[in-house]
Amino acid sequence: MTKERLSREAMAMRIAKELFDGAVVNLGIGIPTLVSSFVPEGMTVIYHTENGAMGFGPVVTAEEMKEKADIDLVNASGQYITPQAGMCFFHHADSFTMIRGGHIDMTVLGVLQVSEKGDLANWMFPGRGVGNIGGGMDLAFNAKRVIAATEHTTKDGKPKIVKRCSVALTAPECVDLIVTDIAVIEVKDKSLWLRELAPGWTVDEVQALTEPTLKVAPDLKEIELL
Amino acid sequence: MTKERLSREAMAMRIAKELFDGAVVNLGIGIPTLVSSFVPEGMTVIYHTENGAMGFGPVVTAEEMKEKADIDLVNASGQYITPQAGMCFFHHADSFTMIRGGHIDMTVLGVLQVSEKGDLANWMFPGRGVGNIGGGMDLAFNAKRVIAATEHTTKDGKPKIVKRCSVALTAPECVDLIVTDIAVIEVKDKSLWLRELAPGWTVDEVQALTEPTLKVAPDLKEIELL
Amino acid sequence: MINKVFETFEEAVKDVPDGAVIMVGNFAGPGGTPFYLIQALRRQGAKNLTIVANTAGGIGLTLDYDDHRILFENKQVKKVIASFPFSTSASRPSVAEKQILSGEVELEIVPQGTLSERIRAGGAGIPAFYTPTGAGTVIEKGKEVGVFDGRPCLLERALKADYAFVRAFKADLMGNLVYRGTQRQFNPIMAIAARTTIAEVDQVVDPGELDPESIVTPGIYVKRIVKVKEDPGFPRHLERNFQVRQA
Amino acid sequence: MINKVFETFEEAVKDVPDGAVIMVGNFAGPGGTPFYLIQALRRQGAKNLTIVANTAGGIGLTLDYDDHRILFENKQVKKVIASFPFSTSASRPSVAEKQILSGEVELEIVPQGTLSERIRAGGAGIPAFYTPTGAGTVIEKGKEVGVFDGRPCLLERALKADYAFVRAFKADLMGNLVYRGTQRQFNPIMAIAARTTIAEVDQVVDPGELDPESIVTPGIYVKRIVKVKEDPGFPRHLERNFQVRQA
Repeated sequence: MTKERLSREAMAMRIAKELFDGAVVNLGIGIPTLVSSFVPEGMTVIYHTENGAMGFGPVVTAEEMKEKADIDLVNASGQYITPQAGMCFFHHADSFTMIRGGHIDMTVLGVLQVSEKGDLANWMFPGRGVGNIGGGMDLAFNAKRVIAATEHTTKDGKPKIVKRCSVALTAPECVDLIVTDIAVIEVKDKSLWLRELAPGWTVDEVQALTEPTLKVAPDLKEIELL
Repeated sequence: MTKERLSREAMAMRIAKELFDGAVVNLGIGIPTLVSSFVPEGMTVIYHTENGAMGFGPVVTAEEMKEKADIDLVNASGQYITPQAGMCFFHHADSFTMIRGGHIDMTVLGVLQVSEKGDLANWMFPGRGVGNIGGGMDLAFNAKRVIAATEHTTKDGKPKIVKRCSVALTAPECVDLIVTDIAVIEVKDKSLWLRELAPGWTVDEVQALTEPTLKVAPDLKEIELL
Repeated sequence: MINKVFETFEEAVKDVPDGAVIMVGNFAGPGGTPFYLIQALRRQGAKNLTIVANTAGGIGLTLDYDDHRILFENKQVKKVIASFPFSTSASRPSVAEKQILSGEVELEIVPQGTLSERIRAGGAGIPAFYTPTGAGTVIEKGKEVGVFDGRPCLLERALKADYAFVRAFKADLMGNLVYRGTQRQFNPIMAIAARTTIAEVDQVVDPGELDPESIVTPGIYVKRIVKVKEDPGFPRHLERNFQVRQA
Repeated sequence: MINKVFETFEEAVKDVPDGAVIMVGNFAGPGGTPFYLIQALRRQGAKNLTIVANTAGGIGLTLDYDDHRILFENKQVKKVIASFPFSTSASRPSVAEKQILSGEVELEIVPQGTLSERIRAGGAGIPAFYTPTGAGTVIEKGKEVGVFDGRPCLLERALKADYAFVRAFKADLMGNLVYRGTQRQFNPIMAIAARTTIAEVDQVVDPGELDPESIVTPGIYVKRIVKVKEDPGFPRHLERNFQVRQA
C-alpha cells in the first residue's frame, strides 16, 4: 500500500526533460524552482523572472553568499541570483509584456487543484481564506506551455486532480501537462491522458487516487528521468 | 491697407514668452521650430521630439554640419540635433506615453484653420486631398497647453480663424492660445478673446480678417516681444 | 532650473495629505524599495491612505526591513491595491492580513501583470485596456468582458496616484534615473503614473554624467530627489556592476 | 544555442511569403531604418505585402536613400498602415501617394501615438485599448467610443506582424540589442510585435559585452541578426557616443 513515490527532485528531473535548447522559461516557487538544477548539459535555457531580469545565472549558494549576494540581483522568490553573459534587465510592465504577449515558452507552476479540463487552482491558501495571485495568473493564462508540478494527492490523501476545482481558479483550461510523484498526465482535448507511471505503479492504482477518469495513452510507459 | 504684419521670427518671439522655467515642450514644424531660438536667457526649456529624445541641444548649424551631423541624432523634422547634458533616449511608445499621458507642458502647432471653439485643423494638405497626421493629433489632444501659430489669413486673404473648420479636424476644442501675425487671441469658455494687437492694428481691422466675432479682453494691449 | 533635490526625507513627504493615493516600489527584498521615504511617511502620519504596491508589506519572503508594512502598523492605510497582499507563512500573518480580514483595510487584489499594465496605462494616458488574464476567474467580477480572436478579455482601468515613492540607483539634477539590476521592477512605471514622484537614490550626479542610453526614467517624471545618507547594511556591492565581460 | 546570425540579407528575408505583414522601423532619416533588409526584400520579390511603418517611404524629408519606397516602386505592397504616408512636397509626390490615390494600394492612416501603442499592444498581449486621440475626428469612423472621466475615447486594436525589420547599433549572439541615440523610434516596439524579428546592426558581439542596463530589446524577441558590411556614407560618428560628460 505504501508504494514509493518520486521525490521532489525526481519530479523536477522529469519536468526538465520538457525543456529544449533556447527555451524561455519561468519557474514558480517550490518544485518548479528545482527544475533549473537538471538542465541537460550543453542546453541553453533562458530564465525569466517577473521582477525584470532574463538570462541570469544560478542562485547564489550558501558558501557564495558573502561574496555574491546583492539585494539588487534577486529573483521573484527573493533568492539572490548571479550575473551571466547575455543577461538583461527591464521593468515590470515590460516583464509582463513578455508573459502576456506569449513570449514565454514554458512555465512550471505549483498546484492546489487541477481539473480534468486543465483548470488550475493554485493561488488561495488552503483553509486560510486568503491568497496571493502574484504573477502566476498571468503565467497560467499566457505562457505557451503550462506544466503543473504537484504531489498526486494532498497530505491527507485526497486527490489533487479533480473533476471540478472547488477553490478559486487561477486560470481555466490552461494546463498542458501534469507531472506528479506517481504519474505524468497530458491534458488534451479536455481529457486527461495517462502517459507515464512511476516505477511499480499500475494504471488502476493511479486512477484510484485521481477523481476524473483517466484515458490511457496507447504508448503508456514508465517515467524515465534521464 | 497694407499694414505691417509680424514676421515669422517676431511671432516666434511672442510665443517664446509663454515658456517657463523647466517647461517640457514639443515644437511642430515651421514657425513653431523657430520658438527655440528665443528662449529667455537663464531659462531651461526641455524639448521633446516624437522619435524618442528629450533634453537635447540646438539644431546643428550649417557650419557645424561636417563635425556634428549624425543620422542617429535627429529631431522629428529630420534636422540634426546636438547632445546636451541631461538628454535621454526612449522608443516611440514611451515617447507618446509622454504626450498622451499629459506630460508635455506645451506644444506649438501650425494651422490650416482654427475655429471659434478652438477646434484645430492642420493635417490635410490644402487642395491635395491627402494629408499626414503624424504626431500632431496626439499632441493637439493631449498636451497640457496647445498654442496655434499662424498667419492670420491665407495667401489669398481668407480668414484662417473661422466659425467652423471646413477641413478635417486634428482635434476638437484643443487650442488654448492663437498667435498670429497681427494678434494674440485666447480661447476661453468656447469664445475667442482678443488680448493683444500688432503695432498699428485696431480691433476692427483684426475683426474684419476674422470670421467669428471676437470678444475684446478688458486689458487689451499691444503685442510685446520682449 | 527648479532644484529637485531635497535634503531630508521628512521634507520630501511633508505635503502628503490625508486620503492620498501612493504608489510604492516594492518586490522581493529591499533592493528596489524606498524604505526611507516610507519611514518618513510613518513619522509624518498622513491617514486614510490608498497604497498601490505589489504587496501589502511584511510578507516575510526575504530580509526583514521596514517596508510599507509600518504604514499598516501605524493605521495609516484605508485601502491597498496589490497582487501579493499576504504573508506566505500562515503562522506569521502580516499586519495587513489581520486588518484586511477584520475589514479595517479594504483590499483590491489584482493579477501582477494587470497591476503593472494598469499603472503603466495611468502614466500613458490610456484610460482602459483589455487583457485575457483573469477571464473566467473571480477577477472577472464586475468587469466588462470583450471577446478578441475568440478569447474572452477583461476591460481593466488605468491606475494613477498622487505620489509615487520610487527607489533608484542614481539621479542627475534633472531627475533622470538609472537603476541597478532588478531594482527596476515597479519603480519606472510608478514614476510615470503619479502627480508627484519622489525618488530615493544612492547617488546624485550632475546632468551629463549618466549614460543617456541607460537612463530608464526621464527626468521630467521626477519632481523630488532624496539621497540615502546611511548604509542600511544589506548585502550590496555598489562598486560593482552586473556586466560579465567588459567590452 | 541556435545561431541567430545570418551571413547575408538575402538569406535573412528568403522565407518572406506573398501576403506577409511586415513592420519596418523608419523615422526622419536613415538612422533607424533597416534599408539593407528592405533592399533584399525588393530583390526577393514577395508580393501583396502589408507594410506597417510610420511613413509609406520616400517622403523626401531628409537624405535620399532606399527606404521602403522601393517596395512600392516594385509593386510589392497592397496595404500600408502609417501615420505620415505622404511626401511633404506637393511637387514631388511619393510613389505610394500615386498608388494610394489610384486605389492600387490601400491606406490605413493612424495617429502616430495610436500607431505606436497598437504595435506595443500587439507585442504585449493587449488585444485592444482606449485612447482619447482621434475622438470627434475622421479617425473615430467605425470605432467603438467609450467615455472615461467624461472624455470620449476610441477603442483601438493591437497590431501584429509576421516579420519586423529593425535597425539597431549592436547585437550580441543571444539577440540582445542596443540602439544609438534616436535610432530607437519604432524599432524596439516592432521587435516585440512580430513572429520573426530580423535585426540589421553595425556590430555583433559576444554575450556579456553589452551593458545589461543598456539593453533595450531583450534577445528573446530577435530571431535573426545580419551585420551591415559596407558604409553607406551617411553622416555618422560610430566611434563616439552621445554622452556629454564621462563620469
